[in-house]
Amino acid sequence: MFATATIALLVIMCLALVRAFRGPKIFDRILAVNMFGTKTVLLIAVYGFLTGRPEFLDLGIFYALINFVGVIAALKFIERLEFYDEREER
Amino acid sequence: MDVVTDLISWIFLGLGIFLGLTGAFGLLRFPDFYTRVHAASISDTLCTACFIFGLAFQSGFNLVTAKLFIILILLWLTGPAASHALVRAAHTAGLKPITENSD
Amino acid sequence: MDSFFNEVISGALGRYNYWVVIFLMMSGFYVVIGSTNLVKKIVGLNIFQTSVFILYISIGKINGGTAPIVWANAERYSNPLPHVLILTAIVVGVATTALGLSLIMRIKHAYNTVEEDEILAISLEEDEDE
Amino acid sequence: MELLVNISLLFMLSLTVIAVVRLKSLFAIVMLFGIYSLLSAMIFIALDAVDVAFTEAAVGAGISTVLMLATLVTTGRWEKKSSRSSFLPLLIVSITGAALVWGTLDMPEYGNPDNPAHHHVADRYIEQSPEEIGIPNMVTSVLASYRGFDTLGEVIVVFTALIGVLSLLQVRTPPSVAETPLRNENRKLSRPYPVLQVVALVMMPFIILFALYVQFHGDFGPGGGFQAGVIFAVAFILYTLTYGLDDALALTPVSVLKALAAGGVLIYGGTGVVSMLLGGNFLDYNVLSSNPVSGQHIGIIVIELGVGITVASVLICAFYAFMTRALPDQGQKG
Repeated sequence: MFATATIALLVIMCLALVRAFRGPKIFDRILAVNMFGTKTVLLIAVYGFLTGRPEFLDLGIFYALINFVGVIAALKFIERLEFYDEREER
Repeated sequence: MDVVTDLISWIFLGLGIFLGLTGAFGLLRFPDFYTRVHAASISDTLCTACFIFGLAFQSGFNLVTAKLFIILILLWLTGPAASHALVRAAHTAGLKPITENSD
Repeated sequence: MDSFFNEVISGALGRYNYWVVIFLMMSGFYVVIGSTNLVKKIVGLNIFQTSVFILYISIGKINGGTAPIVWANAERYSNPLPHVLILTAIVVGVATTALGLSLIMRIKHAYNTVEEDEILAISLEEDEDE
Repeated sequence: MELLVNISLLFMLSLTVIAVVRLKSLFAIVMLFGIYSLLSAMIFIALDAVDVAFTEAAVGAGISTVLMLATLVTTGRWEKKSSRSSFLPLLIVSITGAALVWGTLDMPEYGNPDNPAHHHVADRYIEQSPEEIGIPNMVTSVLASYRGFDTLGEVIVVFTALIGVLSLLQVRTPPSVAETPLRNENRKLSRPYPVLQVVALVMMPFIILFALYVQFHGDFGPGGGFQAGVIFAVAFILYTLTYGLDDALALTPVSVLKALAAGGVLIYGGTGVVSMLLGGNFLDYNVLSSNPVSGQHIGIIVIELGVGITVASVLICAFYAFMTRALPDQGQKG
């Protein structure tokens, strides 16, 4: 059962990664990064159960935190850049 | 007893997988940024909860469950806040949603 | 012939992650020497560095081992030595990255660009003026 | 199953790297670098290196990404089209890569317990460190006790990097007390992200509590001074991002941070000197108490504290220096 969940999470991460590559706007990428981070947290939790040693959830707590700070930082700096242009991000 | 908890956690994990995949496909297939936020953030919240509950039923009552619920609370606090900030930043930056007349 | 192929396959299974790591390392290297933007170079350097970390950690992994924290059910533990080396290397890595990035900020202040060839052109001009 | 996880993570890493090479938008590249760090941290977990995963996520996806983003604000977000041909770099990279792959053919197979890397000192660490040092986390005992010299060197490197950053970039002096009421008035008028400010305020105490837990639980689980220092720094980075640099500087003045950064190194080195005065070698914790094992306990807790203080204050201070450049007038803007 944990194996199925792990595979599903890996698929979801791949899909989020595709969105992060394709953009087109910078906000799409940040959204994809955010979702990717959330799924990484879940993957850590599920992987702990899969290997039978689920005591490393401290890492999951920390990943959730770092992911949030990363997204906030990106938004804060984008706001400052005043460089939002209609150019497609490639 | 074991069968019942296994079944419950199966149901939760299955629901979580379904919601996660829905969100990911929405993120990939929807036409513009605002609809993508909608797909990703709403499914994310419930998907996380389903996964955590499914795992919590497997671990029983111990420190691991407590940590799982800390993760859940943290993700519930940060996820919506991040989505809110993201949409607001996009709106301030002048990103227009696709409307009926825009095409 | 069959035994040769078997050997190749088992050899590849035993080394595939070294090869992926080498690919990552070389991509980082390519970014460092191939692009002219200094910030991108720093990103490339970080990618290179992180792939070296992965190489070390994969050398330390033992099949069937578990994390090197005492555990009643453990059969064997993975090798803790590479973990220690890399843990400190990561923190030193961020310190050097911070130093590099602050140098880039000063370069931007002095030359008003962070493209390597433009900086070179400007400093050549300055040399001729003297 | 573990093989599958490992392979798919490596596959995603390769995809990310290819995207980084091809993209021209530096902002997107830095975001992808954040993903790259998270993924490699996930690989470290899959390869049993939980402590390393902790540090890599903290440093790569957290601090490095934030510092790079701050740099981009001052340097611009687009990479110019390079006039250089990409043929020569590609050639050099391919030749080097081919040579390295050729080198791996002689390497022992991945994961085999009989590999030479797993013997000599590693056996001793695994078998004897729980009795000799008395703490379950072997990584911490090797880091803080067996290889204490090395770690002291690393802490000094981190401290030196702070000196370098501060000599290149100045941290802004916060506005004087006389201006403060006006500033607060301004902030009330245009509060940028009230939701984020509330969330950050709720999270701050828990992050700091978590940092303390990681600091002092490092003997028993993944964690230790380096990781806890970074988590402390993350708490203050979150505060700075949501409330502005001036408030953060009022909370943790730079002079205090500088003193703390030096103080952490002093605590570490001082432990070594104390152990010398008590008749042992430099950084020999056995003499710190009548019982060698409890001496090791005391020594490790003290030096991990020194590491944590130094790392936290160095990273916070460097971040303030970057923010001074990146967001120069945030005090007025709110």
